[in-house]
Amino acid sequence: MLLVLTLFAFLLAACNSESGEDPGAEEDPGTEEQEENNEQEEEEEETEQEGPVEGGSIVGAMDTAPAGVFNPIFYSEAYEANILDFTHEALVSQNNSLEFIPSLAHDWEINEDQTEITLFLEEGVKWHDGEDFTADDVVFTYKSIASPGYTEAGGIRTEYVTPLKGYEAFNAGETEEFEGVTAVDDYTVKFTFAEPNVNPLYYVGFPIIPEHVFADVAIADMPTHEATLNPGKVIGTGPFAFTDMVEREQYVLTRNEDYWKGKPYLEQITWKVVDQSVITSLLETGEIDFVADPNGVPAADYEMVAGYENVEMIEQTDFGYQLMGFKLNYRTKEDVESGAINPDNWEENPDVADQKVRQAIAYAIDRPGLVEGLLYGRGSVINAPIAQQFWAYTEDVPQYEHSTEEAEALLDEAGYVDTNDDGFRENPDGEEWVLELAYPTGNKIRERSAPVIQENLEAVGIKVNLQQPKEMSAYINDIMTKDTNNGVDLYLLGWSLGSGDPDPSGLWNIEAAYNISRWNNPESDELIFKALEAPDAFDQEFRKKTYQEWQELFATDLPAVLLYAQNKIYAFNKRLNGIEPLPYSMINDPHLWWVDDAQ
Amino acid sequence: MAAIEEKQVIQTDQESIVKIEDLKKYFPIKGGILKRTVGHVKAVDGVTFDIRKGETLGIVGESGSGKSTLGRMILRLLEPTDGEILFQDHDITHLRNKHMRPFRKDMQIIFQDPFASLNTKMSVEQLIEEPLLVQTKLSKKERKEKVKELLEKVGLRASDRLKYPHEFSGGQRQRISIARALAINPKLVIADEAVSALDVSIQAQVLNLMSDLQDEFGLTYLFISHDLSVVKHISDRVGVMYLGRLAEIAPKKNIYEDPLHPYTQALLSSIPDTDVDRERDSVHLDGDLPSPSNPPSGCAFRTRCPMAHERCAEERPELQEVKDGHYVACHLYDE
Amino acid sequence: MSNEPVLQVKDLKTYFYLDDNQVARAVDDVDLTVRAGETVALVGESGSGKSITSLSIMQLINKPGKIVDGEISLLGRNLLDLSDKQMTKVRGNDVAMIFQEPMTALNPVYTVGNQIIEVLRKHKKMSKKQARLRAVELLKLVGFPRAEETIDEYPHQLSGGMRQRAMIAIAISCDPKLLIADEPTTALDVTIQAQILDLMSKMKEQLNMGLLLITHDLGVVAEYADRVLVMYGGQIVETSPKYDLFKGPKHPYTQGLLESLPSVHKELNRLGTIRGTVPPAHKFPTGCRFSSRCPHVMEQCLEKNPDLIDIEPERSVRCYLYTGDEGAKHGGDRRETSHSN
Amino acid sequence: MYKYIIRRILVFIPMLFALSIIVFALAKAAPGDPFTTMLDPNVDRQVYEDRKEALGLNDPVPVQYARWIGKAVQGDFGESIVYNGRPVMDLISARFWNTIYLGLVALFFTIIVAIPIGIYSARNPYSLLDYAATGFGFIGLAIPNFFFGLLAIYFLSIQFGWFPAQGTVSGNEVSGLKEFLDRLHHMFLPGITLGLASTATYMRYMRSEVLDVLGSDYIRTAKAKGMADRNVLYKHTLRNALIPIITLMGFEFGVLVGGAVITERVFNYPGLGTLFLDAIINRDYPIVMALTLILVYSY
Repeated sequence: MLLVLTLFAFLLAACNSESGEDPGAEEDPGTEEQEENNEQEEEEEETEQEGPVEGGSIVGAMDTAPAGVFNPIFYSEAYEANILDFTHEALVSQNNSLEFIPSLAHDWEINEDQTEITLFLEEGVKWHDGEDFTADDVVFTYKSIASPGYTEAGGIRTEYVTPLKGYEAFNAGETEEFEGVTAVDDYTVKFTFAEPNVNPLYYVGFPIIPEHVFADVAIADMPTHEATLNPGKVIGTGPFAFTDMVEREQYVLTRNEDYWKGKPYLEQITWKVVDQSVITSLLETGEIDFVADPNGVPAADYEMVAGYENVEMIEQTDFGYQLMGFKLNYRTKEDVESGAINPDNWEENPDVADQKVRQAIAYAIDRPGLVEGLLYGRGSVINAPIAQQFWAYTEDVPQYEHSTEEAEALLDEAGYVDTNDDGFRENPDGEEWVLELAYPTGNKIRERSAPVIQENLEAVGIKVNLQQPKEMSAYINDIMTKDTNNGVDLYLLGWSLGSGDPDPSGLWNIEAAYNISRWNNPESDELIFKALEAPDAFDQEFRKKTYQEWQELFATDLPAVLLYAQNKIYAFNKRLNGIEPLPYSMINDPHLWWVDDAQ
Repeated sequence: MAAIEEKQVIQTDQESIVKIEDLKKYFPIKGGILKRTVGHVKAVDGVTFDIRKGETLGIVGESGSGKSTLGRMILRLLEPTDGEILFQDHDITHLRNKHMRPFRKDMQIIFQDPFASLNTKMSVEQLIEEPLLVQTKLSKKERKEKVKELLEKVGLRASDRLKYPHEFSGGQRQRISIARALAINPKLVIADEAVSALDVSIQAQVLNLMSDLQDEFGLTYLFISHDLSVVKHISDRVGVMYLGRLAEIAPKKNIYEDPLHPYTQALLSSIPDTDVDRERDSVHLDGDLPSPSNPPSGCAFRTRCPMAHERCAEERPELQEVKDGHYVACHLYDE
Repeated sequence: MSNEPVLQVKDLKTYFYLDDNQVARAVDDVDLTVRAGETVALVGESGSGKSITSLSIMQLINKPGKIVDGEISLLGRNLLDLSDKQMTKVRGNDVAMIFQEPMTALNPVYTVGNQIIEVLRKHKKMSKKQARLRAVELLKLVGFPRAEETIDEYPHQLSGGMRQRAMIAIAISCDPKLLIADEPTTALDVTIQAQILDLMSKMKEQLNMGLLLITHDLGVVAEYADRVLVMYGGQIVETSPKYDLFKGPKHPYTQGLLESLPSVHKELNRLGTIRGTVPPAHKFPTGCRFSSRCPHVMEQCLEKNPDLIDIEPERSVRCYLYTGDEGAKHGGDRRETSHSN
Repeated sequence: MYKYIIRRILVFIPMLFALSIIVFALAKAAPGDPFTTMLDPNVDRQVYEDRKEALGLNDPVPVQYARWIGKAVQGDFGESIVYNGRPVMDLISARFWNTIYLGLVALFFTIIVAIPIGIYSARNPYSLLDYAATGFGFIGLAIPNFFFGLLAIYFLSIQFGWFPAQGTVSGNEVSGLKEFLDRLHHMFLPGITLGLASTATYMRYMRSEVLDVLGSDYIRTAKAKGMADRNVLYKHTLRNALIPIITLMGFEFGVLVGGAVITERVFNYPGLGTLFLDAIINRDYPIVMALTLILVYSY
């Protein structure tokens, strides 16, 4: 298998060099300058064109077909989001600084104790089928998510409604009215929270679905309803409507002539599903105009794609990171069976229990090396588990710059020394000390990082056993669901983070299911909850300070070593203009996209 | 001539080594949707005879007469459908493998195709040693000695033992088969068309070898062949089979000089002979062998028999002793 | 009955060029003559070259075999001068052949009739209807009682003997002048063998064909042949009218062969044998090819292969035992004499 | 023939039944469930637990099997978990014909390439072209499907632009004959990719079958009858040589459909293969079960 992969890589390399050389080969040695002139002329021509032109169509590529649920309240994956981002809108959206900005709501008011937010909706907004968009649609959307049977039908977005007032009663079916969301009038809607909320705008930012389409559809039938599945039937307010598809192959979006922000320039945007290995070639031939989320252009292909004359690239930091976690504690078998997450019952894992050991490991791993070697430099080393784009992120934490000396010193200090001269350190009791590193298959870069980490750690005398990589499902089962004392000390995993709020509680509070390290540090919980507590937390500066404290605690106690944050690499054909990517998506105001060669 | 008669006299005094009683083997024919048995090929259909110690009993018959099936049943390579097999007065008809083992040692078989019946991956030494390993407690050295001795006995060189079957000619391979069969001093050797695939000059060598070995080791042969000349040459008594039944069994002399069954007569007249002075029988049998799955009623031979009469269709003739030691199954000799 | 030669083979050499540059001289200097209405038996053990001889006459030798020299005259025409296309007009028409294995010699996917009709249409240019009628006639002639039905049956529906009858029907369908039968009954039971040989004899008489009967069975030879050619090691070692051969075989090989044969009508205590085995065709001894097995081997036998010399009218033998005065005498007045039977 | 078919079916039912138990047990034995890999820190883990409970995934395996088989015998293979409750049969039937068509194209390609070359090789053994065909055969068997697929895409699609690289159809705009030709055009590359290995195999089969038949007694008979070479080849040889080949091809179709997984992936061809692969990765048991049974049946 390795051989085959190598061959494969070789082929790609061969193809690259060939396609790279082709134009060069035709070139006369003396014409380079001339070409530059030509380019300049072209650029001049471009600048001569006065602003955007209407018309034309473009093709985008994604490497996996969407599952096909084109309904914001039921979709679950990034591929479906690629369609929905064009077709549906929320009351608010975010700008480049991740601040909330008006969208379907042009203004809002928040009360003093942040329990109520009243939003004033745009008037004259029409659904794709011509009906008016009103506050009732907003209420309907949130009621649907809160309604009994929503999760049973496969919905997972309850986080948007659980903090709202009256959710429990409504969800239990005790009342027809949902206190949490009410229409004040046709164009005013009020959200009421059960408790003061530090970030209410986040909760009102859910895409809205049309009441008139789904009013008579039982929530259980919604996921398989034609208005969820079929082109022409999926109705939103967005600049483009989903009009046609060849399932699993192509998905056609046609412009919404009556779009409330103005008629989009492009007539049509077609998403094609194209195998990852072919995408870059098709970019070069111009068959594909852009590649965006979720995978973009692989880092390994960056240089090659950058060499395409017709392609422009955007590189920006991803909302996420890869980590190597320490299994600090294990659950008991009983707890695993009952599904309980009870820190009082946890068993400590002595192999990584010593903070100094964890710090030594952080020093030992050559993270810049990983970024260079595996990401071709298309990424960065981060030290705290909050996305760098957030106001809450800080660099002011222990950095653990790669240093075998520091690592060795810390290990010596902790009593982990090589007592039997086998080249590996024994634990303070003089027993053999082997760290078991588990990792999943799937993400090739992550797979390749495992042996590098092993090498880094063995360089400072830590014996690491690389476990056989498992397929994701089995792996997650091992480290998260059945995380008893099953011989895993270190694990590799990556997280993508939302752009709405920096709150890390879902991943790192003690009782969070996703706290896979089973990090049991009460100080951490204290800080995490302090940052969410009203009314102090209404002040972003207060939250920022608290999160910075927490990040420092995290980086010191180290439940996980953050390995790297990979860059997102988008690419698009130069004929496409008006691309203004957001930190979390390339799809921003697509009604303003236009092409040079429109008729 | 005289010598042969002498031998016959000796035999009549001798006890049987094998007795088979009304032995039957039916092979089911599967058919229809559920692969149910829709009929039977009566390969062997009630055969009774004995083989006497030290004699060679020849069994002749055309293809489909059941002669090979018979041989294999005696060795219990095939499970009899009905009847009884006594080997040295022990009923071995239904013995399970474990209990069969001591008897296996006493019976060996030589097949027609010496190439197909020898494992090509084994050297001659391994081939001959194998039965010694299974059936005797000889030491390794003793076994090697025995192999050399056997090879020389069957007319091969002791140095041949390290070669593989494909390095030998057909006749030599048949010699290897014989050596292998003799390795554990069997009492009974069943030769199933053992010389049929060989050229005449080689066939003669092997036949002579078999006679010599019989004298030397006091072997009993059941010699199954379609070739009447060969059977005549080597046998003391001869049984003639037709469609799974024994038509006639008698001392060789009787069979060849005074055949009683019309089938035996026809068979003998069909054989081309090298005696160019002898007068030709111009009477040859008509027609084909009927299918063993649907044999004619009564006497199986009646459809081709020039002497057939009404009774032959109605009643199956039983084997009866017509002269001393001469048995025939034909209504012509009733009463 | 005409006595003119139908087939005359002279100095036929068919060699096989093996992978390792060895040459197997499978047929080497074979002369033979078959006259109309005559049955000539070609006898020999496996590896003697008798089948290669017959296939050479048909020019059905496949690579790596090749006819390297000689002359094959059929009705005065040298077949070796014919083109491939001309040869297809001879095969099945002027000369027909029957093979050993009736089980496999017929194409399993076509009916018996189809396989006869095919020949008639090719050589006799008959219409389908004519050919079918003729095929039924032929099947009746070779002894199919239900010929009208048999014609539409497939080979697997017939017994071995019946298939060989069908093969005979195919062979005689175009009234060939020469019929070559290569071990036609070896695979058959004795009672069936007699039927088939009788049938072939009858057909030979009726059609006044020459019959070249290739067999290893001396009994068959004794009963059905007129003249006998004994082959050993790719060469003819003895030729003789049948009676003389069985009464007084000359060549030590023929003698050995006859002695090693068990007989139904004779009582032998012990069979005569020929020591050793037939050497493979690329390893024939220098000198006489039988020298490695011959009980009378002499010094000169090892040096040079003896020629086939006439010792009596109609009899010749390839052996130094007969090159003395007697041999010289007879050898001197050798000529092609007509044979009457 | 119909007897044979009925018998096959009768034998098949208990086999299928036994197989369904094995497949079900295996599917359940694999660690994880459809929700294991759904890791969204914004979604309470309890939501997934509730869904599992609702879908009955926490019931004892025999209970789950009984429920599944009870519906399956009525032709209801349940609903996909990952595709949010869409009926499995809908998902399968949408892709079923794509895979069948692809298999047919591959088979057609196999036939038109393998048989003539096989015949040529057999008639001219050890000729230059025979050696070339042997070489091609080895390469065809040795090259992994996805690798050949990528080569084909790179050269025939991207470099020369002769064939589309991905998908089954250009779009929904065309119809009728145009659509048919468009689909054929799209199926060309995946078809030859899928057919490559079997083409190589069948070339060798065909060669040895023809050689066998050419060496058989009845061919000698035909030649002895004076049949011309062409007649011997076309009438007497091919019919016999093709019988085993055609029998094998019947099975090959099942193999092709089964082998379509990788090819479909590379060409992003929406057939059963891609569906199967995705379903396995996502632990979408209802799809895995239904597809396994269908694939087994097609063998």
